Amino acid sequence: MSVMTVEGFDAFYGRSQALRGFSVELRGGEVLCLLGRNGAGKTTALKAIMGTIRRTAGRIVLDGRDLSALPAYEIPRAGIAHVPQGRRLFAELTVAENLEIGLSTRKSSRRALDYALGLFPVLTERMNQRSGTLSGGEQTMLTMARAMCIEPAVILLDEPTEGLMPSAIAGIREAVIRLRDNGVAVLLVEQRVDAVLPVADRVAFMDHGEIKARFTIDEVRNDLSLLHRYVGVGA
Amino acid sequence: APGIVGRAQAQAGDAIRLGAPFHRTGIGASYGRWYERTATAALKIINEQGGINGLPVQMIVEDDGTDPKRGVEVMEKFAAEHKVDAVFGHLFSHVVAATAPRAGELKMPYFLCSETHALAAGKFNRYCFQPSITDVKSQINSMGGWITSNLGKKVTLIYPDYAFGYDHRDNMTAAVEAQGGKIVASIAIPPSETSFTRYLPRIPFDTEVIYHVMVGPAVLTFVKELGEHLGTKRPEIFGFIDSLEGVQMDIPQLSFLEGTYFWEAMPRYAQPDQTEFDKFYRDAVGVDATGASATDPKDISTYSHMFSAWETLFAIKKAMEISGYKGPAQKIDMLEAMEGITGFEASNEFPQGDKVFNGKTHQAFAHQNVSKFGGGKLEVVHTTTIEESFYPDETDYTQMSF
Amino acid sequence: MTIPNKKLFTLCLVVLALLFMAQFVLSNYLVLALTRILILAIFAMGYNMLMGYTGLLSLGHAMFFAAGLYAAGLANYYGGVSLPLAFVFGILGGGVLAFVIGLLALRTQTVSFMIVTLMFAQVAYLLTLYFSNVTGGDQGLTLPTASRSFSLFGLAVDLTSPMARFNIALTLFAVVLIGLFAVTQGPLGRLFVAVRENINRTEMLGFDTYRIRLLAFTISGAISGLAGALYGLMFGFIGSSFAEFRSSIEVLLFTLVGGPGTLLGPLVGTGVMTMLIDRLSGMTSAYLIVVGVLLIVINLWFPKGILGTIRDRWVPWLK
Amino acid sequence: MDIAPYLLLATLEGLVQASVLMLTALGLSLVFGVMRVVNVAHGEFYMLGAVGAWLCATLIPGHPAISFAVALIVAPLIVGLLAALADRAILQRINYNPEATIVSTIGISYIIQQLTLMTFGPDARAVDPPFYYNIRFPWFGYSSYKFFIIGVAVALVATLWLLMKHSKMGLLMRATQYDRETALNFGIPVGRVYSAVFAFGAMMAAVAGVLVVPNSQAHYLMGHDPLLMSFIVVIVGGLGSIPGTIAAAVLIGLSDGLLSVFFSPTLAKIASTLLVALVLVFKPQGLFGKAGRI
Amino acid sequence: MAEVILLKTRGLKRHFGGLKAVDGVDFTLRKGEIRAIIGPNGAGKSTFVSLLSGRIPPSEGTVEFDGQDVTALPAHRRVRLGIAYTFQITNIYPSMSVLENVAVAAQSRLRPSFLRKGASETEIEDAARAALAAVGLDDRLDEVAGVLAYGHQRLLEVAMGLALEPKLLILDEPTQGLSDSEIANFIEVVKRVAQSSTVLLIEHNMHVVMSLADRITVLERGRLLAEGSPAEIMNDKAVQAAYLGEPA
Ligand SMILES: Nc1ncnc2c1ncn2[C@@H]1O[C@H](COP(=O)(O)OP(=O)(O)OP(=O)(O)O)[C@@H](O)[C@H]1O
Ligand SMILES: Nc1ncnc2c1ncn2[C@@H]1O[C@H](COP(=O)(O)OP(=O)(O)OP(=O)(O)O)[C@@H](O)[C@H]1O
Ligand SMILES: [Mg+2]
Ligand SMILES: [Mg+2]
Repeated sequence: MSVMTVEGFDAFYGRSQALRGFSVELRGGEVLCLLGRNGAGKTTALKAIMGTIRRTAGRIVLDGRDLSALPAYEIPRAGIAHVPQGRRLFAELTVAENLEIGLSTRKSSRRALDYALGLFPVLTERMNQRSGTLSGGEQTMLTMARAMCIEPAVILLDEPTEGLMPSAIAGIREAVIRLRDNGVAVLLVEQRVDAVLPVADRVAFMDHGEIKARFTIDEVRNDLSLLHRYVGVGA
Repeated sequence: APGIVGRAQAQAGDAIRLGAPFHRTGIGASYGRWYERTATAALKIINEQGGINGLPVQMIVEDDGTDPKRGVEVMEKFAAEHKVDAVFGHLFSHVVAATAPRAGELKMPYFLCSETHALAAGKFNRYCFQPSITDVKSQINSMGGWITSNLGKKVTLIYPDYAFGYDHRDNMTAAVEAQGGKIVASIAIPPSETSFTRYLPRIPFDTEVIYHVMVGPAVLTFVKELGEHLGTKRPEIFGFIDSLEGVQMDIPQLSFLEGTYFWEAMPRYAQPDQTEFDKFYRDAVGVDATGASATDPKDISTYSHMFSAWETLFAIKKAMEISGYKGPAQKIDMLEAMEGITGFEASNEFPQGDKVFNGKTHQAFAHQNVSKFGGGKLEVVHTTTIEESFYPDETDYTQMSF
Repeated sequence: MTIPNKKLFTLCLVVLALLFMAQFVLSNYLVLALTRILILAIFAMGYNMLMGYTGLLSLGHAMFFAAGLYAAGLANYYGGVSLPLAFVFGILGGGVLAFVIGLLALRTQTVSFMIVTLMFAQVAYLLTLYFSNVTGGDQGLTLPTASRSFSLFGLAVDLTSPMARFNIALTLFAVVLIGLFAVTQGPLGRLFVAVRENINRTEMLGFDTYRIRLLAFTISGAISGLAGALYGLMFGFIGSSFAEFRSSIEVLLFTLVGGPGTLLGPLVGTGVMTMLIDRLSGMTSAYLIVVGVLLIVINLWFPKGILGTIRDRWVPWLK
Repeated sequence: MDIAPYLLLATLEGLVQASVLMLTALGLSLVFGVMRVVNVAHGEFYMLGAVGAWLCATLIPGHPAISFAVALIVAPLIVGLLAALADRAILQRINYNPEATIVSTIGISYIIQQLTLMTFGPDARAVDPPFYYNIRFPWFGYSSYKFFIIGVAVALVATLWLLMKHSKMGLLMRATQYDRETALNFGIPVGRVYSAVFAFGAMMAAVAGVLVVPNSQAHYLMGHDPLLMSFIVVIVGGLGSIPGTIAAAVLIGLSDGLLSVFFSPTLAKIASTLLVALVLVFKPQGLFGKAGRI
Repeated sequence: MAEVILLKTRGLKRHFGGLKAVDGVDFTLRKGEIRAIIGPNGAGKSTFVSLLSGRIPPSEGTVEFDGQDVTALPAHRRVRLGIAYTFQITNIYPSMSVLENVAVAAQSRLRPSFLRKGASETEIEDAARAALAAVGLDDRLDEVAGVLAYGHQRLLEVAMGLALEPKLLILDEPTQGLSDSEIANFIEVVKRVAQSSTVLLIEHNMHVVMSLADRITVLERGRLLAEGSPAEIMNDKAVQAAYLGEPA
């Protein structure tokens, strides 16, 4: 039974179409990975789900509840969290305040916070630092942690491993697995195939605002030339 | 109202068109509104009496925003677009100062309803006239003697810190000293000031008379704070009505003014010896015996100044009639006729009273009034002679070319 | 030398030609109004160079206009300096003042810059009042008609003649327009825009942004001074109301309405706003309401100013 | 008169002025801080507060304290409503583009001014203070109402400070100020927060307007100066810093009053303006900039 | 190539409040090499290179470049001397076109003074085009930079660095946000650049580091942890513990 169903999203920047009939379906406890070249429209797709860019067509349903007509700020309240690309923190606020905003979205309990901090213990040492002055990696962890404070049913991750050191990437991977095991549906945008393969259950390839193909992870593992065909990397 | 057109149909010869740049907006707006009302009433009478030289008179009103720059533009608009025969109605002296030179260049007869001394001082040109209201220099001159001999010889001056204020400072200082008095303090208050209390301690304790002349929307605050500051033991106070022009006087904040004196060009409250001219004028404009609008007792007119709009129209009429004016071709004749006028009789046309007109300086001289505030109204206690306001000519415009 | 952005250059020439033709077509009054618009548009162009291209929003540009006005006016009034020379004084007055103020004010950025310029301008305004025995304060000084004509290279010019005035204004407008074209469409203009868009980046590309901004500020001040001098000498009145905050806001408004960062925007903005007020004030006494509503409406349709929005939507070379 | 009472008076007056400035400036600062737009119509909201107080005084019979109390509540509410409306109808549509907002708010201020001129008229109107008691110092008299102004301003500012510092609302407002889109992603209804902030800023100005009017008068052009002054106060204080804003308001309120002890008033104004400008030049973040964000 | 020292730091420190972001680093860079700096997140890598470029003033220590002490020089002067810096967090001119973005950089190199007659517009644009072609953005010259996808903005950032034709090119995580195919292309670009300039590269992507770096420097908590050839570093136990997380 799917948690989130997205159907037929269209979106435009000015006159150029950035999304064409974008559709995905996510089950709880599953990681769907969205792959595609730079400019394929992955970020745009996530924003369209969050409602922060206007879509001209399409439907979104979460847990049987139709969210299509809701204003953007209702989407996270319904339980979809977003970790944006490029670490968009509230730069002038402290780490603690950033997390508090996450908690306030759905009035989550402190447990959510403890859980998030458990995954990224560095943050506990930085609670009162202005988040804009964190190192790049620390910022990524904070955005992840902040999103988890929502206690979401679905989490959208836009290139979360970007700029992380190898051991931290492992940490994120672990975090994703923990989320999945807790029944959260994860939509993961990634560029780096090696980062994806170990966690993904399914893979969708995107190009020119459209999903061109979908595979299960086993299909990809069995035929690595698929990767070459869709994102241009040698296996 | 009939006779007022928004936009002129520029056909010379079918009517006499007068441009009226009034201060409809900006800091002069409370004057401008009443100038317009007064001029409209006068115009109605003129047209009912058959216009000027058989031609109907039209008035084209433009707003100058009490802004010198816009004042000039409006003057150009009157000349080039509306093609008026003359322009009248400016009050604020900085607007006049900016506009006058353009009037000269455009060869446009320009009748000021201001009190500026710049005209009589020779700073403008032959096209500018001030046929009704007396300039500030003679107003002060004629007051100085009365103040020193009736109120006291040690005078503190309070005035705005710009040109209008300096006119008062300089002329009053001269007038007081000529009478053997002394200026004990001279307090200039910056424009744009909205609170005055902190300037008031500069008033020396030995002051016998405070002379104040403030303008602008904050004057009421000024007067009120003066009262709070001085309390009951206070020197005599003499002010120019400009400080309270257009302001309701019988309000609690002003009760301390009881027993103080004001200069008025034309008494706001109908006096026991009210002339029939004043009565006629009040009725025509729609002002009651207290100087308020006949329809709204809280709406106070700028009574001491606005008669100039009325009288100026009749002065223009007189000059046009003398010269048989029919159109712009006779502009020079009309101006020369104006210069030839020596004065006006008190009449419905000149309700403020009789005047002497000086054709050389283009300036009119009139009686001035000292009024005492009591029981929520002003009562005239002294009226000067016209001669008291004279001073030697400072220029002779008739020597200039047109 | 090759001319960059030829389309825009052609458009500028066409506009100048049209303006020249205007004096034969328009009524006397409109020619007068256009004269005034041209001078104020020069002021707005100077302002736009700073605000539109370099991204420095000054709230005190009235002081440079006034500096030109007073430098030229006082030199003529007291010193009897001939008009062309007085005019040069005006340009220098604006430029030098801008240089000095720029040295200080440019230590600040964004809003602090707005406020610092605003306050320096307030000081300048108060100074014109404080020294009113020289400046005439708010009543100002009127230049005598006698000193309003001059001869240059044997050519007698009478500044009280409307045609002479219009053509002088147009000539100077053309000079400034072409000058600004050269500046803004070339490498220097690119640097100005770079400073506007991302000052840190520009610094890290090897440019001394303080000097670039100071240069822009000084040029802008000199052009504003030019406009002020021209205004004062042409219309024969110099008064402190030109130094008021209102004038600074006015030029900002002209620029914003026309389209900041577009070469012709200031002309459009000045023309639209001036004519709007001029026409409306004759029709209704509530014209300010209409102007207010129109400002809002213009804004809804043209959030980046008239030409700015046209540039962004349709005509990218219009910059 | 010797110098001591003079200084006392200049200080008292400076404090009254500072109190009013503090209120208008904090309103402006709030709007600027959260929405990053300069609200040129802020002075008009202040003026509407004053005009509202006058209207209440004319319409409501009885003791002036009654109408004053009513005005203190009703006028800001109406002004706030008006501001929220303007935000919805105009600012939201131009997406708070900073430059377009300047033009639009200039438009709004024209409209408000002209409408006020047409209905309320061009004259300055006085309103009775809610109580009247003249405190006599040995050298001069002083209106007790002015102390009341100081008191109310201090109370309001303290409340605001507590709200911004410690309430959830304050946190959310500050979040929207840094990143709209991310704020949306955390369920913050940015549109509503903006309208609320804009309205609240206007209400602060209106309260200030109501407070001053028994002291000075209501006039349709009265908004000009407070706009400039509060703008200056906000920046000199350090953007978004409440303590900074208070310090700047007091500095600016006091400086020209005290300087005018030694110079002619206009010269004192010149000197104090220059002084404050130089503070900014050499401390571009303002007095309490950076470190002391709300 | 002879072993010429291009850049040298002595006891370089930078503190933020109590935090020692860079804590006494002595570092030498030879002309012509490609040097990678790696280290855990928050180790102070970005701060360190910001000190080199002059973006942040050091608390203590000196920086010497090309035989000259540049510690006191402002950033823009250092750029003129040949230190180019790309930001870790994308920092471009968002509303200018892609070409214009790089033209500003090209102009910095071609036209050091406004007064002297410098290069013509055409030369500037050609230089900009060449730099854009090198990173593969030459099909997007007229697009507005701010609306490019994130990965393309990163490439633009690199192109601006290239257009300066610097002696030392500092790249702070240039491949962040690039897709695998673009990374392959990027590695080629850097190899080409390295023929004429020295490259200092901060990277977390070990694949990139291994393909490019001649030597690797490891920073941890603001201090030098190790330095050596790629092979040495990969086998360093301390590095594995602090950074890689597992044996490579
Ligand atoms: N604000 C915008 N205005 C106009 N076009 C945009 C805007 N944002 C993105 N685009 C364009 O839309 C397309 C899709 O962009 P998007 O950011 O969704 O790509 P992406 O797949 O996330 O790429 P990357 O992997 O580089 O982050 C790109 O061509 C981009 O240039
Ligand atoms: N302006 C600042 N104020 C306070 N602390 C800062 C500031 N800049 C950086 N820091 C801190 O200094 C440390 C080093 O930061 P830096 O950005 O140099 O790390 P980094 O090695 O580049 O990390 P990453 O690989 O994640 O980008 C971090 O802990 C960061 O929080
Ligand atoms: Mg993306
Ligand atoms: Mg870093």
